[in-house]
Amino acid sequence: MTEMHRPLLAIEHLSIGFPNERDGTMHPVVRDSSFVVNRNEVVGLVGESGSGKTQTAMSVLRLTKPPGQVLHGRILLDGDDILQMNDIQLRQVRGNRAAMIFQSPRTSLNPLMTIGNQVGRIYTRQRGMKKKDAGDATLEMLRRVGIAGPARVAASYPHQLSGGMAQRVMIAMMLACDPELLIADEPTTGLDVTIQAQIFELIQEIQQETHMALLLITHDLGVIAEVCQRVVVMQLGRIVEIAPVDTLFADPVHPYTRRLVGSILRPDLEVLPAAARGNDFPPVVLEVGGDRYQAVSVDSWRSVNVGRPEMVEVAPGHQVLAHAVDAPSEAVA
Amino acid sequence: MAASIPTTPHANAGGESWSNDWVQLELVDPDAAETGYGRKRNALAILGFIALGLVLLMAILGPELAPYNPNKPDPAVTLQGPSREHLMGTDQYGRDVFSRVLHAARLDLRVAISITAVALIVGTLVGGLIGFYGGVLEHVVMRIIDVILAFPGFVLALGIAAMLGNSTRNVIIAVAIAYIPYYVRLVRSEMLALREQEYAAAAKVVGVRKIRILLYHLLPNALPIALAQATLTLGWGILDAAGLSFLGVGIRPPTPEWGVLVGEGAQYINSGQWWISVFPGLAILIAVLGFNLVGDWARDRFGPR
Amino acid sequence: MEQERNNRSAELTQALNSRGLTRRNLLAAFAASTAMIALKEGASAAPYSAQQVRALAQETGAAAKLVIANGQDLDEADPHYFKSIPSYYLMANAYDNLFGHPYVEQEDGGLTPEVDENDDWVLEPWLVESWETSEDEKVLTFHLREGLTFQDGSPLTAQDVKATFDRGVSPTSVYSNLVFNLMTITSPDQIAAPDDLTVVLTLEQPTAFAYKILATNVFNIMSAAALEEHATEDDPTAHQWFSKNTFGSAAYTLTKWTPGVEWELSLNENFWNKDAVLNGGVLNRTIPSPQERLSLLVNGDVDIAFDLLPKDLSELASNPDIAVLDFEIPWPQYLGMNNRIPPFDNVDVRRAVSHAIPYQTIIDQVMYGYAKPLKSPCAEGMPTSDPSFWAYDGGPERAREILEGLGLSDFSFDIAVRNGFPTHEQIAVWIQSSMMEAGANVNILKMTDAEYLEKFNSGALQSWVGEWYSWINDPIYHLNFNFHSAATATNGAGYSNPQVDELIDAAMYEPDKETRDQMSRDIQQIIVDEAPWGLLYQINYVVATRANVSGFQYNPDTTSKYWLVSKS
Amino acid sequence: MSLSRYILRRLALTAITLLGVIIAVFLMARVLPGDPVTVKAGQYATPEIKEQLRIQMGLDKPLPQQLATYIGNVLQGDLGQSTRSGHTVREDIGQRLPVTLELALASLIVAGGIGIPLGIYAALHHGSKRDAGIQQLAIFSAATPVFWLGLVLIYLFYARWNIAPAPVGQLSTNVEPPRTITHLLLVDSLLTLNWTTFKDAAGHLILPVITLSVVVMSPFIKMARTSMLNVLGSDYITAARSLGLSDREIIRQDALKNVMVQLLTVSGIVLGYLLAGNVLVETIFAWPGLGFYAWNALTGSDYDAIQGFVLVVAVIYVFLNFFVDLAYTLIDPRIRLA
Amino acid sequence: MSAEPILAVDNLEQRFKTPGGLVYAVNGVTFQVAAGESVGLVGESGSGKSTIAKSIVRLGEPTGGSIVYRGQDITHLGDNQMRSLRSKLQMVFQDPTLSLNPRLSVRQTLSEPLRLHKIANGKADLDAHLNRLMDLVNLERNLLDRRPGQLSGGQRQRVGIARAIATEPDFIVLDEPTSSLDMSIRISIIELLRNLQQEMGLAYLFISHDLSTVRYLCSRVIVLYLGTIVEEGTVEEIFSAPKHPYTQALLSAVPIPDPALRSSRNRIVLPGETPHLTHPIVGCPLADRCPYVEPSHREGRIPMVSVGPGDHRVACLLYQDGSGAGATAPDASEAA
Repeated sequence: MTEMHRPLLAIEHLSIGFPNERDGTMHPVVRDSSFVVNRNEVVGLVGESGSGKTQTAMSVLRLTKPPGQVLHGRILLDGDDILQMNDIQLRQVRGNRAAMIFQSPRTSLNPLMTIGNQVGRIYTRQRGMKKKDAGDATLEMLRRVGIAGPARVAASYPHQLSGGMAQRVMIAMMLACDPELLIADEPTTGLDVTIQAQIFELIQEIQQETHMALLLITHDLGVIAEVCQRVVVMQLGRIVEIAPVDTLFADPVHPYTRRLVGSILRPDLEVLPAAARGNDFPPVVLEVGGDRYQAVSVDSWRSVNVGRPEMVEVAPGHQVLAHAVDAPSEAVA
Repeated sequence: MAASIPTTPHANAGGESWSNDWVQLELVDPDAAETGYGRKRNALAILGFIALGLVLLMAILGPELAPYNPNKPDPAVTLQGPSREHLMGTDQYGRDVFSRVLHAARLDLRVAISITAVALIVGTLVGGLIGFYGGVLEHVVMRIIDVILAFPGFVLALGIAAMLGNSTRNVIIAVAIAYIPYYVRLVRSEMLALREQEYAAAAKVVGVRKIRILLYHLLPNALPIALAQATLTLGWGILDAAGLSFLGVGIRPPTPEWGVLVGEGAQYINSGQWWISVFPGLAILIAVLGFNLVGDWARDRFGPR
Repeated sequence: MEQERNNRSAELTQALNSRGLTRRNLLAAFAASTAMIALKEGASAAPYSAQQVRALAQETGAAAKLVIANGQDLDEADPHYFKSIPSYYLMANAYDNLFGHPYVEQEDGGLTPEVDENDDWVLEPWLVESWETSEDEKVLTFHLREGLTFQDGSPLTAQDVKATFDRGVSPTSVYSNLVFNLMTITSPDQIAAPDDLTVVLTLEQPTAFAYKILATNVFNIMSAAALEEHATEDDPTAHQWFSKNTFGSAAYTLTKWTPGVEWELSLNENFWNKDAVLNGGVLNRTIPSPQERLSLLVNGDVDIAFDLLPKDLSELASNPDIAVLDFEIPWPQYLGMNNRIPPFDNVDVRRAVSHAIPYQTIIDQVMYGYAKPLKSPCAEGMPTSDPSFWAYDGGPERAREILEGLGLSDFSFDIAVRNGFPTHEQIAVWIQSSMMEAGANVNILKMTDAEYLEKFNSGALQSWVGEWYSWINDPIYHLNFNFHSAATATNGAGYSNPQVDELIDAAMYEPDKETRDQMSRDIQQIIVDEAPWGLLYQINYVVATRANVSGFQYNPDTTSKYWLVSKS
Repeated sequence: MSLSRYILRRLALTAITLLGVIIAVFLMARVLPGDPVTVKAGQYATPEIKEQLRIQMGLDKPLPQQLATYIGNVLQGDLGQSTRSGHTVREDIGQRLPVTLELALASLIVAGGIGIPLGIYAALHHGSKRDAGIQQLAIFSAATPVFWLGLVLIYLFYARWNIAPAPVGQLSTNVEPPRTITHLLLVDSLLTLNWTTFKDAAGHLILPVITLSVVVMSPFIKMARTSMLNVLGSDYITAARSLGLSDREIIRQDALKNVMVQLLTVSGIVLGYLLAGNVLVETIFAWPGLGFYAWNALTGSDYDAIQGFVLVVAVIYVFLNFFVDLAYTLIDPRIRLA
Repeated sequence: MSAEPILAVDNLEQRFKTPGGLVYAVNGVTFQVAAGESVGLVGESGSGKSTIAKSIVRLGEPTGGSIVYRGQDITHLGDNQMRSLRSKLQMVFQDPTLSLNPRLSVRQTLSEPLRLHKIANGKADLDAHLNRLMDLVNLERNLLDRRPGQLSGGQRQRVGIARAIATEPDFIVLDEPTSSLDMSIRISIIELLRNLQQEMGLAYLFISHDLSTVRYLCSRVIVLYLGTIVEEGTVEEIFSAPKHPYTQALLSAVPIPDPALRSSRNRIVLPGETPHLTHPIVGCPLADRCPYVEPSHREGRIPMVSVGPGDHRVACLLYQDGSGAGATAPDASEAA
């Protein structure tokens, strides 16, 4: 089973750019990012707003919206480079081998089409079912994602559904695709806490049932901790750290990750995390010189011209982004 | 909003200003590539600036550049085609079409700007007031606006111009009235949104009076959208004013105005004296083109996102 | 020449407002015209003077339909109410009058009314066969032709004439009743039909214009039976019906009228003089743009086009397919200067403007030669017209001198022109240009009909481009309307000179032709000197036809009997 | 809100607007310079005649009473009488409306038929040279003065090359109009298989239709492009893409319907403009429709005709808006049940 | 709680007319806040917490009940009468991007309340005040002339807080002040709020859907569901021994980032969705989603009962016997 050694998804040196509106220069929003997702693995991609995590996810299905474009890199799905595929090959990947759940379920559904038609067309298209069979399958699938009155929901339009319901429909659509890889982009943002719990429960349940690989994009480390096996941390378009979930929480290396982990508020703890006290954080980079790591503020670091940062393996399966220098300068954070 | 900070759409999506520093840092990155995107927009904007510049030049220097007195008939040279002496030919009175087109620029520009200013100011104030205060006043004004909008713009302007009699001032009033409802509606609906803005509530909580909230906090924020509309009105205003003048209810002939000039030449088109109408019409085209393109550019650049 | 048409419609109304006319005036005018009537009295043989034309057309067997392009539409079809020029044409072709005119052919092929040695247009009997005038010239007796019929074949008798005139004189017929009053008929009692063929009009005063007026369209003969048939309780005079339909005795009936588009004259099968008809009917298209009328004519889509622009006419002259018929008539065009308001209350200012007007430029550049200089308010072709008083050749230089002499070196005035009168506008522009040289600034005010008319009526126009055409070619009649201070509705310039008033009043009664003519010349001299009008030019009546069209005549009331027109 | 309640509410608002329109039109005629009596009476009318006419026309009565009479008349379909044509304004307008409608519909079809595909094509090739070209076309078309374009076309195609028929009306003089069925010449001549008339009518339509459609093409291009771009940029299109649907399927199933909703509004506005606002083009081409009628009425101070025209146009406009809203509501479920 | 309440909300009701009919947003809410106290008001969207906040600062007018501030009934106070009170009764809004006028510089924004309430006189005095405010919220003074667009999210919210404290109020409504901020910034804002409270003796009504933040800032918590209070008590009581099934579910739904603790949690997932408040609440508002529901729970009005030694009270029939732990009552204390 050599295939088992090949990751299901391998992203290599990916850079995605958007043009500056003024002069048309390409502005990278994702740069030189590499990570993998293995079969039956749940990987979390975490970062704050503007970190490029959504763009990374979109690029996997080549959904980068023009005028944005992938500038560089490879995206290998089971060894096939998605970026090199023609339209027909691409359509066989999308909604078949890989599928995606989006951030805002209600706007991700066509407002002028009934739910039944939107789910049903996956069956007619991807599975070649007849219309009637597709209708039956649709109802079945809606029931499976926990929708109480599937027939009523199938006949309604998206604006008639609540956010949680719409997300269930989106999940039903993904399930109908029966993908090997599911990308879920902030699937519970904007939902109430109790509803979020429902949706995560559903996603986890389905993942365990189907053994599909899951790439979960979120800004919430709590969610990551609950759902994922491995975590990829992004900051401002860069992957700064990759680690197994336990390692990440126990032993974060990159200053940014440390700050993230350190700023977690826990309902079970009364004291504020010490790491987070004080003012807003200044941006920080990591320097590596020999085997010493050093967090340096951008302001002081900027004056020293350093080469491009690279991912450094600090432990098996634990990588961190660092700028190589001769000797770490004085610490800041 | 926030037109003041240079941002890329993504780098600043979180609103963290220091993220810009990071991006600037990384801009030395060779990955940053140049593409043609944005060039075409700029090319159109440049075309617009050239057109508008031409018109402005005509408006400012026109009278100096004009080789002849635009209103001085000369029976010796009536209806002559374009030549070295008369670049755009002469009309039925032997007046130099080129000189008349040049002289008209200032008036047309003035008319366009006046129309826009009147519509913008009146419409913004009325729309702002009724949008902010609501109530019976809003209902009454909106019904009146409905009635005004029930008439197609040009027909309305035509009617008003006919009512008021033809003078430059009346053309401006007539066309402006036709445009005011659009501003009222636009600013009103913007105001409906703005008055629900949290910063309006915040100002109220701080103890700011209503009228100050309207004038100091909200109206300035409604202005960009009204100004964006204004860039369109500049072009349409010229077209409408010229159309009215063409029909004879606008600016009085023989005042050199582009619409008047096209109208004066209209009766000679069939017998082949095309130049009397064609050149002033081209001037209108260029002016409107300039306004529209520069307007598009300005909306992209400064307008509300 | 578009403007002509509108103004000719004014001619009708002008006649109605004869407040300057007194009974005494009319008596005098009548005396003057009797000589002319006498010439043709009793002569009733052939209704047509253009026999050769008819013969030609009959030889070729032409019965084709004529297509005519008009600038305006009909306003209505009732002879007692119509106002627009196209309606004149409709009346002239659907209804008959007691009298008509004989024609002579001019060089370009047009037929022009015959004039006598006094420049008076000759009358000929039409529905009447013979007539008598009583000794005191108050009782006019007419003997109708036999065998006259209306379009339904019913006979046209003296009772119809009486019924028509009764209707015309009734106060509800606003316009026609005034025209009747002109000839001192104010009550139906003065109209009698003792038998089927005899009509007797009893005038209160001997009236100079009586016979001339009877040849105009307000005196079309309608059918008594039809008037009765279409009368309703609300509308006892059947105006409703007659405003949209014709029921006459002439060559055509109005069979179709699509407002703004076209109206059609179809042959009246019961025309009492059917042999004379030289075509198969007339389709009148309403084409407001002169350019488009021109195109249609050049392309052969229409046979006759009215009111073409002088420039286009001048270009057509060289087109072998087109005949341009040029009728020289006494039709003055003027720059009206309002004598009541500054600066034109000053006679010297009026004189200065008269000097400054670029007469020849206007005739050349605006009229393209289809006009000639006008040197007296009585145009050439009007009896006693005298150009010798003219003294305004000074040009802008002289005007500047006068104005500077008045201390008015820098002043301005408005010239009003009506919408849709391009030549008026052009005239105004040329005057503007000339006045500029004289040191004065002219604003040209283009106005809608309503604004123009209201301001004209209220005497609020400072100056305007105007024209006046008198149906009745008589200088006293003409001068009375335009320059008598009592003729307030028509004397738009508000000109007032007691001496002129006195002379006009006197001339109205003057039985002696010599004396009367001298009075006319005296008035002309004063008016030219005091310059209430800037005498722009006298216009020609120009009609363009396809070259294969013949028989177009010019009638003194600016109509044409279309049945005499044929196409080969 | 239920659909029927929504419609009733809209209808009530429409009725209020229409009442306002009638009052506005009534007042407009009072403010127009000049006096209707003077126009009717003519240049040399005496005060007596005018007074008589004034009473006849009911203008001696107090303004509110005149307004009441006017509203009463309008509601009965009586728009007064044209002083120029002598016909009732209702007849006149009834005759001209189909003439304008023919030109308007033809222009709408041409402009929409070219503009919408162009706009969609541009959106699908967003950022390309072709997109830029189409955008330029739209910008130029919006900047073209319609009266000027008409003249240029007449000069080129008629005066210079003599390809087009004389720019006068709908038919050549020598061509018989077809039997009236739909009042649209082109359709009627087709229905009656009258080829000569059809060709002639089509020939007369070409230049005015080109003129109008060039000018109204811009909103179609812009709106089709913008709404297509919006739709294409929307989340549900991305979602549909992620499901492996082909662009063609997405455009057909997801995008077009959404774009059409937007274009419906544009079509309504454009049709309103074409029906009412083409005074300029109808004047230039002597097209015997509403706009030309209005123009003649205005210059000739034909008061009832002006009032009638303005009123009819406003009513058409208001109802067009109403029907567009209604159609919008029917197509878009979001509005229906919001 | 023995102190004189600075704010007393009594039986507050709010109904809205919408095209879809009446919405019963707040249904008889009663609570008090003592001077210097910090009370958390917790609930999901639609629980009516923002409506209550708005009523307190007179941005909305309740349809029933009363709000008494320092003994003065302000429920229906007019704009002018309210204006003088506003210097003492302030609010920090949820999203500083929205609650700061984008066209005004920080200086302009902060000067406005200072001038309005005549706190600062003259330019020098104003500058002094502004500088002090900036120091108080840990903002560099050179940011005074920036506009909101040129500030980071955290900085913006600091400006929002500075505006609220400019007039030295004694009561501030905090309407989810951290929910729009990135995680790494939240803590510093909470820290700031906590420090300010201590320094200035402020009373807070802290509105949040996020239980974690409540815990750090508040001494007492009120849990809202569908416009009614379902449970209230001290932070300790609520977090360690939640009684109401809704509170329990809410707490258990918060993801725990510590993998070590994850397994020990007893997760309660409430089925179904938050219903729309288009009908008056009858019986227990949670009845449709509650795993312990009985037919009798769907009738009448559920009274608040005391379930602890202090002020821990819950509106749940499972604790009706007053013992503090009914036979069927779930005990989720092990979740802590």
